[in-house]
Amino acid sequence: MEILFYVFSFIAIFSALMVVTMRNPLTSALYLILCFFAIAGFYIILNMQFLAVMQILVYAGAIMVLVVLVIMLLNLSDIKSFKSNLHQVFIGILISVIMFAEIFFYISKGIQKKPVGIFTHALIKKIGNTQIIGEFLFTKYIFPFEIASILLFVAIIGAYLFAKKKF
Amino acid sequence: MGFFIKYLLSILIFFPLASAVLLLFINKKNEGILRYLSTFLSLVEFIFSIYLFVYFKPDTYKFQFVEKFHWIPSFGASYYLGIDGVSLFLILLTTLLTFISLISSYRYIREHVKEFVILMLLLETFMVGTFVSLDVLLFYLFWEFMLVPMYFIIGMWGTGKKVYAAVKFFLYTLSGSLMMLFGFIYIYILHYEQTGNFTFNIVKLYNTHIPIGLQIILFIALFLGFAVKIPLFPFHTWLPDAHTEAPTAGSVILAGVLLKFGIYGFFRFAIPLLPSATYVLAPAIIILGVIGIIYGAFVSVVQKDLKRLIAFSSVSHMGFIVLGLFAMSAISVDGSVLQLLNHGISTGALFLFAGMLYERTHTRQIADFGGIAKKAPILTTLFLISVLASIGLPGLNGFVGEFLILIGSFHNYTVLTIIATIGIIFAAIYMLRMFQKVMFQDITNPEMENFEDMNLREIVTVLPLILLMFFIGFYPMPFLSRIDPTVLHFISMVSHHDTIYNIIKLKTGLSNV
Amino acid sequence: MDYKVLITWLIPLLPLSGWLLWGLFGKYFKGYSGYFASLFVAASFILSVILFIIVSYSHGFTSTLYPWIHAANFKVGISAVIDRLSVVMLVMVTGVSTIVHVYSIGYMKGDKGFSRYFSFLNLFVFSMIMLVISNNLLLLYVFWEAVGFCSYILIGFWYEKKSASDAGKKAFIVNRVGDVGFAIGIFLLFATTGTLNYEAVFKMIPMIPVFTTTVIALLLFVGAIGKSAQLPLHIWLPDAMEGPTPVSALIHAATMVTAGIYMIARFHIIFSYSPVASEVVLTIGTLSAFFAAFIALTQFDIKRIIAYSTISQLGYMFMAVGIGSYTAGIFHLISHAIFKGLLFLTAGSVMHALAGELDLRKMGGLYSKMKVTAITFIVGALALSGIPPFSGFFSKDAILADTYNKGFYFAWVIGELAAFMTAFYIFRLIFLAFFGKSNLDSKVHAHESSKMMTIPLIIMASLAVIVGFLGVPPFNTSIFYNFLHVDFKNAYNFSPFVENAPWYLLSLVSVLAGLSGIFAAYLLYIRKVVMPEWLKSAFKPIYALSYNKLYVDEIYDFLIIKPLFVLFNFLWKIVDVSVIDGAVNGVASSFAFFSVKVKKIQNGMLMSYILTLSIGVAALLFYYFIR
Amino acid sequence: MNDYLIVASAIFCIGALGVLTRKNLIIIFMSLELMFNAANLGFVAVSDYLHLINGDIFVIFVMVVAAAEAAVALGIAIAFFREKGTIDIDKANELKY
Repeated sequence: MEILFYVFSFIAIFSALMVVTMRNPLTSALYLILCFFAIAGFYIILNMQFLAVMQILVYAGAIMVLVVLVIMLLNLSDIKSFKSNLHQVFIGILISVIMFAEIFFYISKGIQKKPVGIFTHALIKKIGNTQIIGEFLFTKYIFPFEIASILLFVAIIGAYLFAKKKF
Repeated sequence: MGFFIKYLLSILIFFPLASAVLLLFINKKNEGILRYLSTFLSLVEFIFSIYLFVYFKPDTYKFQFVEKFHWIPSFGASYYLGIDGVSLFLILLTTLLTFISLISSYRYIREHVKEFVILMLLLETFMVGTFVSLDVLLFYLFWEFMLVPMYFIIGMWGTGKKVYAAVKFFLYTLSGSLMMLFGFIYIYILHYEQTGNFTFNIVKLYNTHIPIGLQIILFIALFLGFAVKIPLFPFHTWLPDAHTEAPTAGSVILAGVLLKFGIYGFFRFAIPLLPSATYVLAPAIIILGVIGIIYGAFVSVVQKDLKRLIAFSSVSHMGFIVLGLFAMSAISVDGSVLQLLNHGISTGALFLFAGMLYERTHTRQIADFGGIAKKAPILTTLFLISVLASIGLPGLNGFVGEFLILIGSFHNYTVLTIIATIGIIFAAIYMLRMFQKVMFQDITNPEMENFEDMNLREIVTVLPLILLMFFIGFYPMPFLSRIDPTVLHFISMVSHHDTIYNIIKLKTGLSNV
Repeated sequence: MDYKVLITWLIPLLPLSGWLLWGLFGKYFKGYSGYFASLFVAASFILSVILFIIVSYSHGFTSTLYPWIHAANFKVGISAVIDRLSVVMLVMVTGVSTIVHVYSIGYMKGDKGFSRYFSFLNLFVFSMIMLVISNNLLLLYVFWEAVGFCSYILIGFWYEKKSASDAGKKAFIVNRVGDVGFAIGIFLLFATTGTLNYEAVFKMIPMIPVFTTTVIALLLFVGAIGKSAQLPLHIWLPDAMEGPTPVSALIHAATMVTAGIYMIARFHIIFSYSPVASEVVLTIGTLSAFFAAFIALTQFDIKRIIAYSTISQLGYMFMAVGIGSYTAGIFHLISHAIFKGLLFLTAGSVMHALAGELDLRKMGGLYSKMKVTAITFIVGALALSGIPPFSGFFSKDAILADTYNKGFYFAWVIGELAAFMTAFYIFRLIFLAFFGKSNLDSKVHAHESSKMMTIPLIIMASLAVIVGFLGVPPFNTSIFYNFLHVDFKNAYNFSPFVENAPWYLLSLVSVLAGLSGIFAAYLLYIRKVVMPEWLKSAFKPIYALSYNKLYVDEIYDFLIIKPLFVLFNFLWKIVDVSVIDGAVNGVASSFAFFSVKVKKIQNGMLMSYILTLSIGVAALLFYYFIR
Repeated sequence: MNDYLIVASAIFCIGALGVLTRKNLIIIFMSLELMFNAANLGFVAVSDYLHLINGDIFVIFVMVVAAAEAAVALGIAIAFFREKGTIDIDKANELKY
C-alpha cells in the first residue's frame, strides 16, 4: 500500500507540474487526465471506490473530453504560448511556494484530533461505500442534491447562451 | 370603533403605506386623480390623527394607545407602539404638514407626479412610525427608512445643485445615525449583561445602569446621531443646501418634521437612557445651542437667497429648543416641546410662501423681489403673520414657546439665556429686512408687475397653519396641558441623577455657565 | 358675570373685534369702516368712563378671563387689574384714540388702505388697553411688544416708500433691543420671586436683596428706554414720523411712548426700593429732556421737531418717576398726551393743506389761510411751553417743583433750561410756519381742513386748557393728586422732601423760562433783531451738533451696524462656507482623492485580480499559522 | 493522513501556480480543475481519517459544481474567443473603473 501511495503521489505531482508547464494545451490536457487517474488511485487506496469511478467518469470522461473538444474546436494547439510576463511568473512561483510552505508547516504541526465518526474502514467495507453514499445522498442530503440538479440545469442553459452565436 | 381606537397607531402608520400601494395601481398619466386622491388620503390620515388627539387622556404621563406584539423574539425586538404628550403633537404636526405639502405641490411638481405622491406617503409612514415606536430597533428602522424618500424628493424634484444637496443630506444624517446605532447596541448589550435577557424595549432599557464614564461616550455617540438631525451648530451645513434645493413640499417636511426628530430622539432616548451624562454634557450642548442661535441669526442677516435665509433661521430656532431641552427645568422643556410644534408651523408656512413666490417668479433672490405688497395683499398679510410668528411676536405661537424656554432656562443658565435672548433682536432684523425687501418698497423688477395674488388652493394650504399660529398664541392650554404631565415625568425621571453631576462638579471645580 | 367684569373685558374686546372686522371684511365696508371703527373706540371710551366712575366711588378689582399659559409652576392668565391708575390711563387712551379716529376719517379719506388703516389702529387701541389693564408682567410684555408691532405696521403704512418701511423696521428693531432688556428683567424677576403676578411680586419685593431689585429695575427700565424713546434708544422716534400723522399723534405722542412711564408707575414698588435705579431713571430722563430739546432747536421738519419735543417731554416724566413723584409723572403724561396729540394733529392739518409738505423753510404766513389750525396749534404750543393757564404749565411745574423740593437741584436747573429751549423751538416753528413771509410752493393751494378734522382739534385744544386745572398748585393738594396718590402710597419713600420752597416762586421761574423762550424766538424770527444765519455761523460746532442730532445715528452706524455686517459676512462666507463646510467637504474630497488612487488597482487585468486574491489567501494562511 | 494532505496541498499549489502564471484561458481552467481535485483529495483523506462520510458526499457535490463550471467556463471561452480572436487572459481587461 505504501508503495502504491508513493507511486500515485509521484504520478499526480509530476503530471500536475506538466499540466501547468506544457506549452501546448492539448498536451496539458492529456497530462491532466493522467493526474486525474492518479487521484482516482488515491481514492481506491482510501476505500472509496465509488468516488474513484466517479472521478474517472466525470472528470476524465466528461470534463476533459469537453476541454479537448474545445481545444480542437478553437484550434488552439498551433497557437503558440502567449508572451508570459516574467515578473508575473516570478511572483506566481513565489506565492505558490510560500503557500505550499505555509500549508506544509500547518499540516506538519499536526492536527491531533481523534476520529469522531462511526464509519471505520471495516464498516465501510461491510456495507459497501456506494450504498453508504447513496443512502446519505438520498436522505440527509436530499435537498442539496436537488439543488445540485438545478445548478446543472442552469449551467446547461448558461453554457448554451454563452456559446450561441448572438447574445 | 373600539377596534379602531385600539389599533389607531398601527392604522396611522400603515394607512399611508396602503394608500401608496393603492396609488401604484393608477396610471401615471392621470396626474389629476393622483394628486387629488393622494391629498384626500392624507387628509383622511390627518383626520385619523385627530382621533388620537380626542381620545388622548391629558392627565397622565403613561404611554397611551399601546400596542405590543412580538417581532423578532430572539433579539428581544418587539412591535411596541405608544405615544405620550410629546409624540402626540408631533404626529399631528406630521400628518397636517404632509397634507399641506401635498396640496402645495400641485403647481410646483409637474413631472413624475406619481412617484412624488407615493414617496410623500411613504415618508409619512416612516415619520409617524418613528414617532410612535417605543422599541429601539423599530425606531431605528423607521429612522433610516425616512432618509430614502427624502433623498429622492430632494434629488429628483429639487432645483440647482439638487443632487449635491441630496447626497450631502443623506451622508450627513446617515453617518450620524450610524454612530447612534452603535450607541444603542452598546446599551442593548449592557442591558443584556445586567439582566440576562435581550430587549429593545425602551422602557426596560431606561433601567440599565451605566457607569458615568461610559455614559459620556455613549451619549456622544447618540448625540452625533441626533445633533445632525436637529441640526446643532456645527453640524448644520447640510441644512441650508438641502432646504434651498428641495422642492417646497420637501422643505416643508424637512423643516417641519424631520428636524424635530433630533430633539425627539434626545427627549425619548438619549437623555432618559443616559441621565448622568446629560447633566455633565448639558452645559457644552447648551453652549453649542446658543452659538447656533446667535450664529444662525447672524448668518441669516446677510443671506441673499430667500430659502437659505429661512434655513439659517431654522438653525437659530432649533438652538432655542436645544437650550430649553437641556436646561432641564420643567418650564423650559415644556417650552421646547411647544416650540417644536411652533417651529414646524411657522417655518413650514414660511417655506410655503417662499415656494409660492418661486412658482410665480422663478427666482429666490431677495434682491429680485420688491413691491409685491401692492400686487398681492392677501399674500402679504399672511406672509407677514408667518414672519411675525417666526420672530416670536406675542399673540402668535412662537412667543409662547420661546418665552417659556427662556424663562425656564434663566435660573440654571443665566448668562447663556441672556445671550440667547439677544438673539431675538437679530431674528427681528433678518426677518424684517427680508420682508421689507421682498414685499414692501416700490416695484423695481418689471417681472413683478404681473404678480398674482394667492388663489383659493394656496389660501387653503396656509390657512390651517395661520389659524394654528393664532390659536397657540392666544390659547396654548390644550397643548400645554397635554405636554405638561409627560414633561414633569421626564424631569422627575432624570433629575435624581443630578446628584452625581454635582459630585463631579465639586471635584472638577466646574461652575454653572 | 359681574357687570364690572363685563365692562372691563368689553373695553378691549370692542377694538379687537373691530380689528378683525375691518381687517377681514374691509372691502365690504368701503369708506364706512372709519366711522364704525370710531364708534367702536368711542364705545370703549364711554365704558372706560363708566369704569372710572365705578372705581372712583368704590375700590379696584382684578379679573381673569381665562388661564393662558400653565406650564409646570409657571402660571399666567389673561387677567386684568382695575385700579385708579389703570382707569386713568384707560380714559386717556380711549379718549385720545377716539379723537384721533375721528380725525383720521378726514385725514385718510381716499387712501386705498383706508380699512387696513383703521383695522391696525383698532388693533393698536386694543393692545394699548390691554397693556394698561394687564395684571401680570407677561401680559404686559406681550402687549408691550404688540404695541411695538402696531407701531411698526403703522409707521410703514405707506410701504411703497422705502423711507417709511425703513423707519418701521428701525422702530421695531430698536424697540426690540429695549424689549430684550425688559424680557431679561422679567426672567430675573421670575427666577427670584417665582411669580409674575403684580400683587404677588410686589409683596415679595421688600424681601429680596436691594442689588437684585436694582438689576431688575434697571432691566425693566431698558425696556422703557426703548419704548419711550429715551437716550440712547431714541433714534427710532423721529424716523417714525414717516407714518400717517394721526398715527404719530396717537402712538408716538399720546399713548405708546408713554408706556414706559406707565410701567415705572405701575412698578413703583420695585423702583422705589432701589434708589440707584431711580437715580438712573432720573439721569436718563434729564439728559433726554435736555438733549432732545437741544436737537429740536435747529430742525426744519415740523413733525420731527414735535417728535424731539416728545422725547424731551417724556424725559420730564422720567424725571418725575425717577424722584418718586409718580403722580406728577402721570399727570404730565395725561396733559402731554392731550397737548402733544393736539400739536401732531394740527401739524397733520398743515401737512394736509400743503399736500404733504413738512419743511419749515417752505411755509410761512399760514395764519391767514387756516385760522382754526393756527389757533389750536398756538394753544398746544403754549401748553407745551408751560404758560398758565394751559395744562402744560400745571403738570410740568408739578414735576419741576418736586425736583427742587426733593433736593435734585442739578436736574431742576437742566429742566428749566430745557423748558426755555422748548418754548423757543416751538415758537420758532410757529413763527416760521404761520407768520412772516410765505415761502409756499406756488403749485400748493393752502386751505383749511374739513370739519371732520378741525372739530377734533377744537376739542383737544379746549381739553388742553381744562385738564390743567385738575392739578392746580400746590400739586400735593390738587384733585388729581388726591385721586391717584392712593395707588402709590405703598411706595418706599426714598427721596423725602428736603426743601419747602413756596410753589409760586418756583412757578414763576418756570413761567419766566417759558416766556423768555417765546420772546427769544419772537426776536429772532419776527423782529429779526439778530439774523438766525449769523447765530448759525457764530456757534458753528454747536449748531452742527444740534442740526445733525448729536450724530447718534452716525455713531451707531459706524460703531455697531457696519462692524456687525462685516462680522455677519465673515461668519457666513468664511466660517460657514469655508471652515465648517470646508471641513465636511474636505473629508468627502479626501475620500475622492484616495479613491482615485485606489481605483488604479481595478485595472481590469484578471491576472492581477487573481494575484491579489492569492496574496490574500497566503496572508490569511500565514495568520492562521502564527496564531 | 498527513501525507495525503501534503500531496493534496502540493497539487493545489501547483494548480495555483498555473492559474497565476499562465495566460491561456484553457490552461488556467485546467489548473483550476487541478485545484478542485486537490481539495477533493483533502476531503476524502480527512473523512477517512475521522471515520466520517460527509467529506465523501461533499466531493460529489464538488464534482457537480465542477461539471457545471466546466460547461459555463468553456462556453465563456468560446464566446471570448469569438469576440477577441484569442484566449489570452490579458485581453480581458475591460472590467475596470
